Amino acid sequence: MNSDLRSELHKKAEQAWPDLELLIGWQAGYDDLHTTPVFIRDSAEISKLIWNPWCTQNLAVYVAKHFAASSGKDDKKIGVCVKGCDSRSLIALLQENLVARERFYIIGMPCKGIVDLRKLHALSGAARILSVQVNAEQVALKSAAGVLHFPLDEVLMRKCRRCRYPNPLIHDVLVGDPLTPRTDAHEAYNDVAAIERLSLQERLAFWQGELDRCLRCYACRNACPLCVCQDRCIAETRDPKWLTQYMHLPEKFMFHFIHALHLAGRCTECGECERVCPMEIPVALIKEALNKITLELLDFEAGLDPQRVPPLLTFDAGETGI
Amino acid sequence: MRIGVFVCQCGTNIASTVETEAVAREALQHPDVVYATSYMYTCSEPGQQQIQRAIQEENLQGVVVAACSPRMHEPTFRRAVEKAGLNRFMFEMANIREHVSWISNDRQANTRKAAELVHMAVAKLRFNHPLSPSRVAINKRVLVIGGGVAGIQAALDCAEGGLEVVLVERQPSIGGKMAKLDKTFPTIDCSSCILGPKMVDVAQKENIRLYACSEVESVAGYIGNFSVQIRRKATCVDWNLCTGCGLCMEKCPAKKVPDHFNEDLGNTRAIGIPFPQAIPKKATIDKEHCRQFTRGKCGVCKKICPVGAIDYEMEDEFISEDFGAIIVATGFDLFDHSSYGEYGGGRFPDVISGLQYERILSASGPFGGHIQRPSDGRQPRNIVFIACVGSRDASVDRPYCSGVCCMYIAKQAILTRDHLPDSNCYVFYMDIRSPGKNYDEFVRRAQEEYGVNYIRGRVGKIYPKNNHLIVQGADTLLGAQVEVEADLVVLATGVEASAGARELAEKLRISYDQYGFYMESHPKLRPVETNTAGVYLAGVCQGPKDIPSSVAQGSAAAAKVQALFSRDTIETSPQVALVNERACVACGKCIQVCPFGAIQWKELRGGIQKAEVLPSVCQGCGLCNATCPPKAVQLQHCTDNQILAEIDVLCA
Amino acid sequence: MKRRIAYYQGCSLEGLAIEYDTSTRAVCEALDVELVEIPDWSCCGSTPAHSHDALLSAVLAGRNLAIAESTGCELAMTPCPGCLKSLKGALQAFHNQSERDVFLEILAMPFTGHIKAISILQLLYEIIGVDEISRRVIRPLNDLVLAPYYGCLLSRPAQFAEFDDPENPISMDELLVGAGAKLVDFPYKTECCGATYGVTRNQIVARLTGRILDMAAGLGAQAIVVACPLCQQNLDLRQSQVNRYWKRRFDIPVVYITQLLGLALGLEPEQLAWDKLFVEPDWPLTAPAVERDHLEKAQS
Amino acid sequence: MTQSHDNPAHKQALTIVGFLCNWCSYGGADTAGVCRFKQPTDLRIIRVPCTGRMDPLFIARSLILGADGVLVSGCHPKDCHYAVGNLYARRRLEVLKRMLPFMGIDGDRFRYTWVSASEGQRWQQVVTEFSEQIRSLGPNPGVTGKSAAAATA
Repeated sequence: MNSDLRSELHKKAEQAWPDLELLIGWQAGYDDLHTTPVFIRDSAEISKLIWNPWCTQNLAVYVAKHFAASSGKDDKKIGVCVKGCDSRSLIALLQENLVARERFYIIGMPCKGIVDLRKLHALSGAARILSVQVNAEQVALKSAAGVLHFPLDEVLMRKCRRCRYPNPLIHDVLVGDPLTPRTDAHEAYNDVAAIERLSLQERLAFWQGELDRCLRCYACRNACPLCVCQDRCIAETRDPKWLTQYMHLPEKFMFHFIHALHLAGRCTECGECERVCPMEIPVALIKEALNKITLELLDFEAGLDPQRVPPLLTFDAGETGI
Repeated sequence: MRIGVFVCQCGTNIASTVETEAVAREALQHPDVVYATSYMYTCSEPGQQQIQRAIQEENLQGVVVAACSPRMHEPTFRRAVEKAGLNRFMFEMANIREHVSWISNDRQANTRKAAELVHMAVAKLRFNHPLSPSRVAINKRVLVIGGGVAGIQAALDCAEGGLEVVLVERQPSIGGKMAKLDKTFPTIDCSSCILGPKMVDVAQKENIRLYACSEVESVAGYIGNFSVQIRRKATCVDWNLCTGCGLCMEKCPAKKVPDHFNEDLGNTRAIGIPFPQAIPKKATIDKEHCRQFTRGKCGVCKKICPVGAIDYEMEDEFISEDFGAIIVATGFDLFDHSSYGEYGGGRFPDVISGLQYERILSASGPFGGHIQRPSDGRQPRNIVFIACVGSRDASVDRPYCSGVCCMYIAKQAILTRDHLPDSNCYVFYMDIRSPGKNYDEFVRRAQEEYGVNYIRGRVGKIYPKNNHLIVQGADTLLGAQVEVEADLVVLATGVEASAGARELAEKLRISYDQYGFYMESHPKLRPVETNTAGVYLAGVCQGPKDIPSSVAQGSAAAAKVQALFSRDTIETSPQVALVNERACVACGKCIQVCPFGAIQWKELRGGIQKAEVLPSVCQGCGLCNATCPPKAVQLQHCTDNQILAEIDVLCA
Repeated sequence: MKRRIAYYQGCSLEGLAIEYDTSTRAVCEALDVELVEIPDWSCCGSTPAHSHDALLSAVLAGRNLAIAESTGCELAMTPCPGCLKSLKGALQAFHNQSERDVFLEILAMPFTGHIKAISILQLLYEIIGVDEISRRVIRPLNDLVLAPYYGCLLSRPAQFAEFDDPENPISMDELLVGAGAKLVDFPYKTECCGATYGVTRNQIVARLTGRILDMAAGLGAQAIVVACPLCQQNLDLRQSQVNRYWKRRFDIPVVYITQLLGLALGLEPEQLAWDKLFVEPDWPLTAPAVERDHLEKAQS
Repeated sequence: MTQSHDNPAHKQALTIVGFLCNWCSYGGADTAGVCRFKQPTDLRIIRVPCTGRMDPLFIARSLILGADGVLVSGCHPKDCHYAVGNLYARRRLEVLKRMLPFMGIDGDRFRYTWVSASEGQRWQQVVTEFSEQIRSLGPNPGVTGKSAAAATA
C-alpha cells in the first residue's frame, strides 16, 4: 500500500513540477527507521521522495524560517509535503501573515500515524533493532533477540494517539484518499490533565527534575515551525538581556517560559520540540497546557482557520470574566 | 556612569517616617553611585541648586531623586538637570513619599523600602540613554466639529485670529440647540437675535468653510497633522445652485412631514430650509418622506426650482482635509422622557419636553408664539413644570444634574405669566440650582414678581381626567400630598450626551465618561484639553452647562489652538518605540497590535522588510514592545533592560 | 399537554378571598393546567413575619417552595401578590451568596432554588398566553365595560416583580380584551388602595379607595377587575364604609380577573363563587354561550 | 486602619513586585498616599506606561527568581489611556495566571487588577488584600529550592 502511495506521490509531484522551483519532502535516511528531509531542485530527484510511518519531520519548519521572504522566479512555487498535523502549522503561519499562501504548493498526505522511535527502542529492550514491518494494525519488530509483534497504536507518537486531523486541512493536491479520523482518539489534553492532578509541589518537583536536564541546546526552538525569531531569539541576545549563560534552574525555567509563552495561542502541537529534545524532556506538554488554556479561555485553537487572528494579538472589548 | 542620589526629606513629610540619611548612605553602596545626600526640600530653589552644583563638581552623568511622585515633580527635576548640562532623560525618581512615607508609620520598614526603591531607580538609570525630542511642522488649519453656539464661538475666534477653519455640522443648519430657544435666561433676550448675527458671521468669514449636513467619517494622524475624512451627506439639492428662495418648500405636496426643528410639534414639507434664519440657507430633501423616494414619482420640486438645483440621484460625498488641531463641540441631546411611565411615558400629548415648550413660546414656532396645547390648541390655564426629569435620578441612569433646567423652567414660567397673565404656573422642584451671575435673583423674580408657585417635591403621577391632566405630587415642605389640575405639563427634560458621541470619541481617540460626555484632561486645570494632544473640547459635549459657559469654552478652546499654532513646529516626546532593524524578524505583530497605526513597513535594500516606528505618531504605550517576540522594538526610557534591572534588584 | 404547576393558596384565599381560590382553580382546570397543591403548606412569611425579621419571612416562604420542589414542579403559582412577594423573597435570599448559607441552615430541607414563583396573572398572560385563552372563549364578555385595577404589588418594584410595566401594566387589560370586554382608560391602575390600613385606620382606606371608585364610576365602568385579595377587600367589602365617608352611593362590583375569565370560558357563576361578592353585579352573569364554531368563524 | 502593618513583630520580609500603569493605577497609588491610606509595606512599584507594556515574561521572571508576589494594575477596561492596551493585557495576563500552576508556581502569587487614578481607597484595599494573601502563602521557594515540598514545609 505504501508503495502505491509512493508512486502516486511521485506522479503528482511530476505533474506539479513545471510550476515548482523547489520541492520539500522526505527521503530515506541511513536505515529503515529514519527518514530525512529532501530538497528537490531537479525533477530527476523526485524519485527520492518517500512516504511511510517514519516520515516524522514537520517540513513546515522550513517554510517560514527559510523561504517566506524569498520571491519565486517566474512565479514558480515551493512545493511542500505535509501531514494533517503539519498542515496546521502552515495555517498558523498563514494566520500571522508569515507566509503567503500563493507562494506554496501544498502536497497533502493523509496520515494514519507516525511511529515513535523511542517507544520502539523501549519495547525492544537492549536488543538492536534489525528491521520493522508495519501493516495496517500491527508492527513486527525484528531484533537480535527475535521477532516481537505489537499493535501499531502502541508505538505511535503521543500526538497520533489523540489525532483529530489525519487529513491535511489545507492542500493543493492530496496523495491517497482522505482518511476517517479515528474514533478512539485519546482526549486532547489527557497528558496535561495527568500533570494537573499532581499537587503544586509535585508539579514543581516534576519540572525541576525535567528541566534540570535541559542543556539549552535550543533544538526544541529550532525544530519549531512557529519560532520565527531564529538567531534573534531573546534567549541568546545581549540587548535586551533576558537570560545569562549561567546553567542553573531559573535560567532553564525562564527559557522554557519564553519558548512556551511565545507560542501561546499559536502552537499547533506538532510535537517536534519534544521529539528533537536530546534529553527527552516533555517540553511539548507546556505548550499543550497553554493551548488548553487558550481553548478554555478564548475559544481558540491554532492552525484551523486561516482567517482567524491568534487571540493574544487581538482583543475583545466586550469579553468578561478576565 | 557617575550617578548622584538626592534623598528629599520633604520637610517632615518623608523624614518623619523614613531615615533619609540612612537611605542616602545605603545608596553609596550601589555600583556607579559616587554621590549621595539628603536634603530638606529638594524641589526648592536651593535644593535644585544643590543638584546642579553636584552635577558640576562631581561630574555626574545621571541623577536619582528620591522624593514625591514623579507625576508631581519629574518635569521640575528634569528641567533642573538639563540646566546643569545633563540630558533630561538621564534622571530617575524614586517615589518615597506617596508610596512610602505617607502610607505607613513603620520607620524601619519604610526606610528599607525607600532604600530599595532608590536601588531600583539607580539600576534603571544605568540603562538610560540621552534622548532628544524631534520636531514636526504644524498644519495651521483647525477643524471644528459641531455648529452650536460653542462651535460657532470657537470657529469665529479662530477665524478672527487668521486661522483657516473648517466647521462641520451634522444638521442642515448651524445654530444647534440655541437656535431653537425662544429667550435666554436671566436677561430674557431673544435667543435668535443674539445667535443670528454670529451665524451670519460664520457664513461671511472668508476663512471659515462650512460643511453642513456633514459628519466626520474618520480621523488619522496626530497633533499638528490630523487627516480627516468628512462625509457630506446627500441633500439632493445642489447647494452651489440653490438660492434659498423657498419655492420648493411652498410647492412640495408632502405636507405631513414631522417638523424636527419644531421638536415634532408641527408639520413641514419634505423639502425645505429648517428655519428662516438657517445658515446655510439652502434646501434639503428629507428622503424618508419625499414622495420621489417613497413612491418613486413626484418631481414637483425639480420642476419648480428656478435654478435646477434638485438632484434626486445625489450620493454621499467624501472629502479629505488636513488639520493641525480639532475642536469638538458636538453638544447634547435632550433626555427622552418616555422612560418615565408615571408621567405617561410619552402617551399624553399635553405632557411635553422643555425644548418643545421653547418652540411653543417662540414667535417662529409652530403656534406663532401663542401658548396652546398640542392636543387641541386650547390655551392652557394651569401649567405645571416638573424639574429633574432625566437628571439627578439614578433609576434612569442619569444621576448628574443637568445644570440648566432650574433656570430654564424659571424663564419659561416667567414668559408664560407674561404671555398669559391669567394663567397659574406651578414648578415642582427638588432643589433650585442657580449659581450664576444674576441667576438666583432671576428665580426669585419668578417667585415673587411673577407669582409662580414653587412646590418642593417630586411628582408621582400624571393622569388625564376630563380633558385635564391631574398632577399628583408631594409638597415636602408642607409634608402633604398635592394635586394640580393642569392643562399643560412641561417636563424639564435633562441633558444627555449627543447621539453618536461615543462613536465620534472612538474616531478621535478621546475618552468619555459612562454617560458619553467627553473627558477633559484635568477636571480643574485642563478643562478644554483632552488626553489626545491637539483635540480640544467646547460646550456641553464635555458636560452639562449653560450658554455663557459654552461660549466661554468655545473661546478657551480657540485660545488653546491659537497658542498651539503660534509655533511652527511641535516637540514630540522621545519616549517612543524604536526598532532595532538587525533584530527585527519582520513578523509584523507590532504593526498588527499598534493602537495608533504608528508602525509601518520599511523596505531595505534587497527588498528586505523591517518594521519602522513613526515617532510623531507613536504615543509610547509599549504594546509593540510587549508583543515583539525577539524584542526588536524597544520603548525608549522603558526598555526591557530597564525593567529587568528593576526586577533584578528586587528578586535576584 | 397538561401543565403541572405547584399551587400556593395562602391564607387570604382560604377565608375572605375564597372566591379567588375557587375561580382560580376552576379557570386553571378549564385551561388544562393541573394545580398541585403544595402539601402541608404553611404561612408565606407575610406581614407578621417580615415586619419582624426578613430572614424568618424568607425561610417560612422557603419551606413552602422546598416542598413545592419536591412535587417535581418547576413553577409555583400563587394568586395573592403578598404571598408572591414572600416567595420571591425566599428565592432572593437563596440566590444571595451572603445569605444562602444561613438561609439553608435554618431551612434544614433540601432546596435547589430552581423553582420559579409566579402570579396567576403571569401564568395566564405569559405562560398560557392571551391568544390561547381567547381561542377558548365561548361566552365573550361582549357588552361589559371594565376598569382593570392592579394595585401596588403586581408589577412593582420592577426589579422584584419582573413582570409587566411597573407604571402602566397591561397584562390584565389584554386578557380582558382577549375575553371580549371593553375597557376604560383607567388612570388609577396602580394607585394605592390603602392596603392594611383598612384594619388600623380605615379612614385612609376610605379616602383612597373612594378616589379609585370615583374614577371608575366617572369613566362608566360596570366593574373593577382586580387580582389581589387585599385590593378586592378594600374596594368591595369596604364600599359601604366609603359611601358613608364620601356621602356617595357607589355600587360597583369588584371582581377577580379569574371570575370574569371563568365566565368567558363558559363556566357557571356557581363554579366561580360569584355569590361571595358584597357588591353584586347588576348585569347578567351569563350571556348566551356562543357556539365554538361560530366564534372561531367570527374571529377569523 | 489597624496598626498591625506597623508592628515589626508581625514582619517577615516579603518581596512583592508591582507593575503599575502610569495613567491610572500609579495615580491611584499616589492618591492613596495623598489621602494617607495606610498600607502594608511589602510592595515595590515599577512604573510602566500601560499594562499593554507588560510582557507576561516580566512576571514569570520575577516569580522564577523568587518574588513572593507580583501585582499588575492598570486602567479599567475601556478607560485605557491608550484605548486598548489593557484589553490586550488582560488576555495575556490571564493566560499566564492559568499557566503558572501548571509549572508548579502558585497562581495566587500573581494578581492583576484595574484601579483608576481616583480610586485611592480601592488601591489601599487591593494592596492590603494582596499583601495578606502573599503573607498567608509564605515565601516563594522559587524554582531553585532543592525540594519544593521542603521549602514550603
